[in-house]
Amino acid sequence: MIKRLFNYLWQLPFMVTGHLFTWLGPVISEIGSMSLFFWQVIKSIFHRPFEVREFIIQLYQVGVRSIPVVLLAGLFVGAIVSIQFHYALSQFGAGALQYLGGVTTSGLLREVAPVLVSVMIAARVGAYITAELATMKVTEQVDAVRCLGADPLRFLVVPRFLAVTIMIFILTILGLIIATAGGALSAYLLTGMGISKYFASIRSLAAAWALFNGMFKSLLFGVLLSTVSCYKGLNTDGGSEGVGRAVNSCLVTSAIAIFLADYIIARLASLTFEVAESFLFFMEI
Amino acid sequence: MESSNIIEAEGLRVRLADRLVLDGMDFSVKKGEMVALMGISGSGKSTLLRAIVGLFSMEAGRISVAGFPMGPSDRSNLGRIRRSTGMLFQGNALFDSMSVAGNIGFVLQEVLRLPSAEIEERVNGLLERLHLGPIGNKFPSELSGGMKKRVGIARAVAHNPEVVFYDDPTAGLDPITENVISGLIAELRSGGRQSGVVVTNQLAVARKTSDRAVLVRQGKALELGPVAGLSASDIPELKEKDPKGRPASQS
Amino acid sequence: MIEYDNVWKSFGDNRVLKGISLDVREGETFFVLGQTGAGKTVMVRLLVGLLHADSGAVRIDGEDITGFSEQDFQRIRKKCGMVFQLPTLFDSMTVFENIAFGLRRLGNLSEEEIGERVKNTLEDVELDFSICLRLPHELSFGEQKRVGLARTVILSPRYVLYDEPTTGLDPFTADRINDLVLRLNRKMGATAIVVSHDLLSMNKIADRVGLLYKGEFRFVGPVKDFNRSDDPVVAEFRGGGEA
Amino acid sequence: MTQRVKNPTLRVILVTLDQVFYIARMGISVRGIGRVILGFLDTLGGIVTLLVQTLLNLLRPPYRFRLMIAQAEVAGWKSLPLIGITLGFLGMIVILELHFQLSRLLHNTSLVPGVAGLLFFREFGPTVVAAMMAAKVGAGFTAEIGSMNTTDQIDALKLMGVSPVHYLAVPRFVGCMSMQVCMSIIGLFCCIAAGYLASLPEFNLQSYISIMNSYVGWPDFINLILKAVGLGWVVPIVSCHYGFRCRGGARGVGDATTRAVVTAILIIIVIDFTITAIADKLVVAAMSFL
Repeated sequence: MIKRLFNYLWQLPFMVTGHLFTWLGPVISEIGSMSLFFWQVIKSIFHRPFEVREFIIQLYQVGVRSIPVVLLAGLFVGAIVSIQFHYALSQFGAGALQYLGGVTTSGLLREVAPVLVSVMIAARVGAYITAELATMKVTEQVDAVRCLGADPLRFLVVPRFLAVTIMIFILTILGLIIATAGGALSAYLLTGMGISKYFASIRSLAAAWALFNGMFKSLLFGVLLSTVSCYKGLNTDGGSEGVGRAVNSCLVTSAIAIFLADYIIARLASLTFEVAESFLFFMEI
Repeated sequence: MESSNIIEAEGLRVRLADRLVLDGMDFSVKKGEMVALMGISGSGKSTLLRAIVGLFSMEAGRISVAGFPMGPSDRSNLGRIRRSTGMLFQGNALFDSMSVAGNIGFVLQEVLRLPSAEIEERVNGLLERLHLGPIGNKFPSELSGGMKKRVGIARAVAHNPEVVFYDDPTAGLDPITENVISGLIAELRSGGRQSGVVVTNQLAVARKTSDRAVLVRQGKALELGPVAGLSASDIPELKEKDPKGRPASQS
Repeated sequence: MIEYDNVWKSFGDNRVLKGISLDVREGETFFVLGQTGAGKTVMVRLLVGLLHADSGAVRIDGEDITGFSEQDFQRIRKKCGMVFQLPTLFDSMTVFENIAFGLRRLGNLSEEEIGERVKNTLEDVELDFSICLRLPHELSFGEQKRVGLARTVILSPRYVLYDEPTTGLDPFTADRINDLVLRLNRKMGATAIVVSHDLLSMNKIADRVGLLYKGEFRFVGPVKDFNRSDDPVVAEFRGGGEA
Repeated sequence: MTQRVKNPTLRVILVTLDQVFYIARMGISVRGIGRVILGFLDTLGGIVTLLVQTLLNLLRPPYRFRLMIAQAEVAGWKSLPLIGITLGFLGMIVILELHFQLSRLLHNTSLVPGVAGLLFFREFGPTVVAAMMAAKVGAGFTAEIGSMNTTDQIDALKLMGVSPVHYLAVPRFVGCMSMQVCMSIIGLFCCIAAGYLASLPEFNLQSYISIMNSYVGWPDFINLILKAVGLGWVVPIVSCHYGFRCRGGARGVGDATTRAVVTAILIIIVIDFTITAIADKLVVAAMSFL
């Protein structure tokens, strides 16, 4: 018995690395094929003719119909973030509380709004596009498009790709405004902090740099999200359960992609900020 | 209701998404008899089948299956009716997360809770009876169309119900497999004790599997009489006219 | 003129086509019969580049298309129209947009011309013009099938490929589809390959028949010979009785 | 009007815009808004009835432990990589952000792990884990039950005398609920560990842990468990609800899955808000009770 146990323990590291590679292998190959897909989509954007009709309909489907979802989610999350920061700042004593508005808005601006809106859009839009394209693939409509002389990339993917990227940018701004309002409202209702006091501290902290940072982040999420959802949609196999699986893996991949990209940008932002600060310091501004 | 009828439906009215699918339908099946329900798609034949086992609720009328009455308001006998009937769905409806043995033995294990030895014995008996061979631990996705259909039949008759319903058993099958399946259905009832209803619009299948045929048109039932004497001309909408004037179906 | 020359195709270890060779003559309606999953659909999909043969040659008008790229197939698809088993209409588009889809891709027609051709094609498939503004899910299955037919036929291709046109239809609607296929092929003078396991439509519209059995052609010849052939497999497929 | 416009692209834009407004107008009309509200109430009602049905069926024998464990494995083990990765990155992001905020605000970043710990325990642990579970596990349940629905398997279950709620919903409810609590705790540790990595140059392990301990206490841990349980029922119930009601065909399954995930995340956010808003009072009550 001991020998068997020892034998098992001896193999364990190899098994783990084996598992890691069997799990890592397909992931890397997927990232590769996704970036290839992304490059093909970018190339076919500039091919004549551009599908204006599909693009407008997708703008409506993707953007306009996601507004209620973004409003509802933004309002509540803004409130949650301001309550949590209130609790956290109260640990520092009363002095810090006056910065509640600034800290919450800045947190929302840089981090919470882009990520939240992107996760909501990933669920509401990304999964919808994957489901729609997967359904079309399973019911042979994608083959029909090719047989009728159109290129599926240009006809199906490009309109959706551009619609998602543009709409995520606009919806993030909308989400930000609603979240700030939610934060101010909950600060006023639950902790009795005056609205004007709440907004006073925003101007000093939420510099334009943070606004740019948040917007750039939402654009990047938009590109990531549309690539993943279109890729997963067109690469489906199997019948109706294939559609379900495609939607599932689209959500998972987009979630991981959003958080990974968010971390990279946060890391870059903190680096560049230090550089900018030392530069400003040097210039005595 | 005389006891000789295993299924008795009077003045049945079923409404689906505000369309009156069954309108005053009368339909009955005698003990040990096999009836073919024919009609073009959308005439209501599948709806009648599902109404009898309570998948669709009735607006009016009365049903009695295997002696258990059921009406629009009282569905108390639903459990008893379902235990004495078996259904083969058009798409087989096999549980793809379960093996073939798991599918066939599902009722025996989950509802009747029989000892596993007896379940295994009955499942293997059914596999042989339907010439399926030892595919007990295979999964539905690995089987061909014909084999899936036969596993569906095995599952429907596993708890040897008094009445078996076949919803378009030969849909989408090629002529050879269609023949095999109709043969199996005929062979299964040779015991005489089992009665049933076969929904189909293929004349050949009706001839091979049933004694009597009933035509369904706009939610009403029209008696067509014994299958033997039936020919294509009796069913206007199923008229399979052949340009060269030869009798339509060969078999 | 379509030629298959010793074509092989397999998915993993499932060998679907084992070196089939076949000539389809100009203006002819060739019927491919076989059990479900015997590789009939694969044969047809090779012609329009939805699938690629493992080995052997497939020639359309003498041009071998096995090595073709996606762009080359765009040219082939202009003269090879395909009608799918499922209606495969685009759910988000009206019937008019669906039918006009192929024409719009040609790019050189004005709105009026497209409207005119859609109107004529709708008459060909016995659908009246009022159906144009409705969405696919509002139509019956029979109507959807006919719109699918119209969408391919409007481009008046020289070769039309039908993938199980009558499967899943009750005999009445199937009969109307067979009539349409017969009349359209004659009207366009197109060469048609019909893939199906429906014996009735074979008797009605086929000039010549090929029975695909376990990846090889068990019988190729006119319908009359098929109905009289005493080959056991052919007999079994015909449902046993003498025609 | 659009016929007179000569430029083809412009005309296509106008025609499509007209079509889009037509679709939108249907939404904005009173009947449209009515339909949306009714739809919302119908969904809410459906979810609550399914929750009650599941709770009632929970106690009914036969208890299918084998199925519960199978579902727990799907909800727990299979979603571990997703939870680990997302929560890990989240931890690092929070530390970086707080470092940036506090350095500019209070000019002393010594308390960053403390505040981060508070946020991990009270907010990012349970809520983000619940959202990720909705994305991975919820979508999976809906897709699975949805495709069973389209192939009549649910009707087959009913005909064989087994209630779908009892055979499908109960094991998923138990498996997912229990796994959500475990995942919240595992996610929490991922956050803390990754946070430590991100704060390395400034803090060593010893100081990182001690500062975090000084701010985080037992009430925050209770808050975490409270939220995990409070949010735990949402994913299985909402996804089973949409799975049972899924329309036919591949499109039906796709639509049901996307709506299930969106509804689940929205409900998670709303419940999280209610718990957070009244958390202090709850925790104080819980503490006095212990």
